Amino acid sequence: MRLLEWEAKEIFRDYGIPIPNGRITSDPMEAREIAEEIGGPVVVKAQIPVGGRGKAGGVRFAETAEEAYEVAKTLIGGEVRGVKVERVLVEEKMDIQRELYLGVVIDRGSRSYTVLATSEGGMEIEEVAARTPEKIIRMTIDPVEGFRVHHARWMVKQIGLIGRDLLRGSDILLRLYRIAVEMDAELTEINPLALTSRGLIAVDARLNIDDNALFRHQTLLERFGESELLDLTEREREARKLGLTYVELDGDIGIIGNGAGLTMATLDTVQLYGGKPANFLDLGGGAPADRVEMAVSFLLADPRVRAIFINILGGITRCDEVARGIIAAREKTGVEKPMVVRMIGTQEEEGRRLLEEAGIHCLDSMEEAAERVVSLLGR
Amino acid sequence: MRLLEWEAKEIFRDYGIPIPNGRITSDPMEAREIAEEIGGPVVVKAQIPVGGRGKAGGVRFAETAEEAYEVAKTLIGGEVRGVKVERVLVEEKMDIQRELYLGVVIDRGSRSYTVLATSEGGMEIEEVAARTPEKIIRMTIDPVEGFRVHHARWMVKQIGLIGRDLLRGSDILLRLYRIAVEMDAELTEINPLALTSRGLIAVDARLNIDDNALFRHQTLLERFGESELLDLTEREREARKLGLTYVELDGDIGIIGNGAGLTMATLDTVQLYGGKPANFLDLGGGAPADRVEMAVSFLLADPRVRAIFINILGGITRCDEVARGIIAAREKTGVEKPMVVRMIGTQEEEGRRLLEEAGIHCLDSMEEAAERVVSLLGR
Amino acid sequence: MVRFVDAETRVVVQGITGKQGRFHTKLMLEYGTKIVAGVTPGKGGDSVEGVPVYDTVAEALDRHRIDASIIFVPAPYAPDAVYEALDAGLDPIVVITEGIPIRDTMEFVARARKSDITIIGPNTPGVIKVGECKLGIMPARVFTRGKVGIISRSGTLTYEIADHISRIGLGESTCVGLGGDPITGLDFIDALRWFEEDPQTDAVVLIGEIGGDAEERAAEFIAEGGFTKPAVAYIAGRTAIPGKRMGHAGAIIQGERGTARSKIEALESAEVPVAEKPSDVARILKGLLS
Amino acid sequence: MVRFVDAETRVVVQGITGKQGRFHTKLMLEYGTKIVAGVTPGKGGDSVEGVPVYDTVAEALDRHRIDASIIFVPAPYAPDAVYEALDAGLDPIVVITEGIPIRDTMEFVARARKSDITIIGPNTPGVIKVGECKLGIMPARVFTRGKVGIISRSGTLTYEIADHISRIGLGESTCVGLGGDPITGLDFIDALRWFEEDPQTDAVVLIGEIGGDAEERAAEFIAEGGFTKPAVAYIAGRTAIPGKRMGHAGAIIQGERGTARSKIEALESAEVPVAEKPSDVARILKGLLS
Repeated sequence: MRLLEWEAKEIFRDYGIPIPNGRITSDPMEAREIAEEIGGPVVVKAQIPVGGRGKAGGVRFAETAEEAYEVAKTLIGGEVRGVKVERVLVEEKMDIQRELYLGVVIDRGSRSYTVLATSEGGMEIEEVAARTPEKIIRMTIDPVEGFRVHHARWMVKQIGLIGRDLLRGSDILLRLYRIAVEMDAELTEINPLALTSRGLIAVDARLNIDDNALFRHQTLLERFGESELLDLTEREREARKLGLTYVELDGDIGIIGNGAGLTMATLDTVQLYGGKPANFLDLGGGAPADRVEMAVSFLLADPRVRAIFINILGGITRCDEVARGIIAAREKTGVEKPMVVRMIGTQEEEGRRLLEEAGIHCLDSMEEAAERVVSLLGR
Repeated sequence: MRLLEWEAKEIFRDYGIPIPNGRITSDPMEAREIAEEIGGPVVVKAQIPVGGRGKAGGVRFAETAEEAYEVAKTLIGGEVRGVKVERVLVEEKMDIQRELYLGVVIDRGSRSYTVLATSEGGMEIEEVAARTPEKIIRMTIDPVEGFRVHHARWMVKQIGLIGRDLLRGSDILLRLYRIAVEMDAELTEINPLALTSRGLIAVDARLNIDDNALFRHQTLLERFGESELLDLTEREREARKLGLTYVELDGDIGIIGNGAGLTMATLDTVQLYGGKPANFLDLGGGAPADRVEMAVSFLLADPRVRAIFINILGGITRCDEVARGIIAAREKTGVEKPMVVRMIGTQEEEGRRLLEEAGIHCLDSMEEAAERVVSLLGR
Repeated sequence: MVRFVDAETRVVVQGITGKQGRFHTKLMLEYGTKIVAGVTPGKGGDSVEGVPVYDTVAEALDRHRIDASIIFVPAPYAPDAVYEALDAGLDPIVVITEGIPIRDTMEFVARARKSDITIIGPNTPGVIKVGECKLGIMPARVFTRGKVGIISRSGTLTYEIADHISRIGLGESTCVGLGGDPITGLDFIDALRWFEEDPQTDAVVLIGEIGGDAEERAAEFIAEGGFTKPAVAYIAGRTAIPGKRMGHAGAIIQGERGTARSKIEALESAEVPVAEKPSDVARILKGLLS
Repeated sequence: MVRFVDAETRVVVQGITGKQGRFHTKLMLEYGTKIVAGVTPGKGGDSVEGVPVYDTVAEALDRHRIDASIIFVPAPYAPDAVYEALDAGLDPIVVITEGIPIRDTMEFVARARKSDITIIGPNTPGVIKVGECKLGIMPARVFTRGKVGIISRSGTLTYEIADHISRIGLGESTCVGLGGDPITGLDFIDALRWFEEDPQTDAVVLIGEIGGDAEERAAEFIAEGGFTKPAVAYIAGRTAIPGKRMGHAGAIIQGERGTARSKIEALESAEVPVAEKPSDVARILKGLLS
């Protein structure tokens, strides 16, 4: 779950990390009011779940409340980087003396949290890593030992904070780590952390939560659940409601597989033969007939999909259940689209028999099937 | 900070440990109302900070609401084990099938929490330890590794819980451990944990909080701060307000020392020579004159105190400051009581000079001084 | 050092009374796996497929000699089960469960490493020593005894490729699923080290997918001479788009990291041939081994 | 193994810029203790009594060889300071701070034990090797160089008894305060083991007080032959009443546990004479050593 800037900032504030004064709104009039309350230059920031907002014009400054209104009016309802802007965050403009970066990420290699800090704030950390890797201070955290205040102090000292700022900076970094752990974050970032006349302030915030951990963050879902859907397409939102593991792609061949790896390999193979997959749809393990039916019906209803390729390797998944699901989908939707089924494994014979009876031919080899579905569309 | 039963139970309930239905009251009429709400036999329990309540008549059963009123009326305002009863807890009477014990204590030897469980609930754990030590299941917890649910399951299995009760019991034990850790408890106890038709219920609860940790449990002090004073004498409460480390004893020689060990040794030595200390009063390290003055004045004002013995070994504590404090106390209170001062160490000469000028003779040896103060009272 | 399984491995099934636990206990027993005990708290005294069920691993250990554990416990409780197995010193511990929070996995994996215990998974199909011991949920049918080891981040894709390897007459020695999560106990390098020493393995197949840099690190390990037997790779997700999770929690391209291209390039520069299609893997292997 | 101090021990003072830190840094320097650095976060670059101050122990270690630490940091932050010293491998770590929550102490003591680092305290006057190194807040004046070791749960009572031992002409070798808290890093047994091996110590004084069973355990250790040199004890709190905390957090009789009587009986049955009055200790020692 990727939180929006304002959502992440609310959590940062709950954890005592200083953030700029400001508020979220979907109404340009309210944007003016917020700017008036702030009473000085403000920044109006589009709340969208994609990076690179600034360069794409999603972050604008306004000297007056009237200007804030105008900017908000332009942004709200418009598009930034292809995403519709529903809300903007109106915040006081900070007098930034220096821009730093603090982050906590999950490092797959060391299987642990890694805390990052650099004096080069304001740009993407990947960019810093590419340009001036020596300026990134990095600490791998033993999950059993944890991250302690003296580690934080050592790190922020390295990025140039001294005196009171050293104490404040290490305090912020420690809180950031606590957020990462307690909120099950995959990514927790302050970029930039601005050194201002008012001290250190988190000017931008990122917080991505591990979806597998959402069961212990129910209040998070209640507070911010809706924005989680912002970076999904219409069709992906629908699929999510149905509980399908679905990713929309831009081709015309509907793909269903069982298992993430096999389904990805199916997409790859179709493409290798010159086809264009319309989607990724993984049935998972042991899907019963009704789930298969739901998945097939979902693709049958997609007007972009001109043919369907179903690739099943039956282990826990039973081929007869898959066959029943396919047949039911065709019958109930009444939609006829060319369909290629490759199906081997558990209950293979029964499954094949059912499909043959319904006039659907079954193949053994996934490569052969991929070739077939591509040729059906005349490529 | 030793919480009362009802206070401990509130915390237990916050942590999801099942407790009987009931409420606290200082009004017999309300006790009747609570009993009516409960609508069945109740138990009325005096809320006092001392053990052995039951045998002393502080826990009474009532079949009807009227009876509950009568019992509450007897208890409230009365005394149990020498302590005035201000409030009672009125609770539903449970149908107890078995009484178990669960506890988390601090074990000084292993320097860690020790979790205890026994099937012999309802009596003091020390009694069980004396009678049937083999029935106590004990687990020392590595503070770094923690206490996990499978440890809890193993323990409650040993005390005879199976099936659903095993799951519930281990869940309760795990929560009890969490209370111990998160609340900085010195002692956390459910005794008895009753097996009833409604499952496992914490019928009595004990929770003592480490005073040194109270700085991180401010809400606890706000919720329950007043009852903390219940087991102090009037004089001890007054001393606490003044910030003095004072324990009231039943003799007539007022004692002031610096350092806990030296002050205790002073009491012991006075007693060895046949004297009876009226108190323990430790100035701590480096007490300035005004603190000494406050301590001396406090004893001068105590009518039980017939003589004062001040025993100072100056390290961080300066003898001249002590002397100034003593003199100021005598002058300002205008109270004259026989006073023996033993004082050596930092700034000893100046301190002695000041005292001699004020007509107070100073001794070198604490034993000699102890003998002197006892003989002053004609023993 | 990594530990896998063989005909002597004695196993406890944690979460044996659940639907999955029951089903796979039956299949594993049919395969010949020595399942000597099951654990489900609160169900002590029951039995599943003739296997006695205990409330705790400690009690099971009082009655049986046990080496390894396989865990079918739902995600919120699975970490507790892992700690119980760790405390009992069981090795390896196979965590089938999908959906465990990453933080929990990081923590129990760290503890396991301190105790030098192998955790396979989470979100893994398990490990099989073909013809001797199946500690997992993979369909037995696709495997035949042979000389090829498989290390994979994907379940069904493993079966797909193993099926080809079996059909072509090579067969498999040991096959292990690393698991589809971003953090797993075992990684390619750990497994490669084991296969390097395994006398029954002549060549290894690495089945990777998008997300993370486990394949790149494996390639580096091979390039540095850490693994010297013939190796062939397949990487799924060439067509995946950045930022989208492709089924597995771990299968996501973040920014420019974790792409199939990066993995393929790394492997090829380590002189590991990368198959274009799953069926090519067996063919390439055949060429390498003949 | 326990580690104490001597003329070679190089020390960092954590919390050096506070009132107590400054004051005792001066006194320790006067005694001859080799204080090479101080640490106060946010005050890097300052100096105290000519000792350079750093923001972190790590920075101090970059510039100086440091063996041991003494901590004057207020209770809420003291555990952090201990972890910093532990991470730096400093040994011993003397924790002067009073009022640290027991849970924090249990945790850092457990970590120290895993790293085999000696923690003296908390709530201790520290440790002194007479004439060589004073790592603590004890008044130097009462100590003269000699052959008696002191292990004590009480500060001022130690000075009282040391003063007698000095006056009577025996003098002290090393004196260590265990600390007045219920849980301390060092206990009597740890210290007895060290004194048993210390060639400069001919006899040991144990100064105990009510609360806990550290004295009983020490008595058992002595009875079992763990300590073979002459020993004399003094126990404060014969007149204390149950349930009341006598000054120290650790000085409390709980139920029937932790009484002076129990400790005295245990020591006497281990053939350790227990003095009735502080001044008797030196006299009994004199008898034992002549």
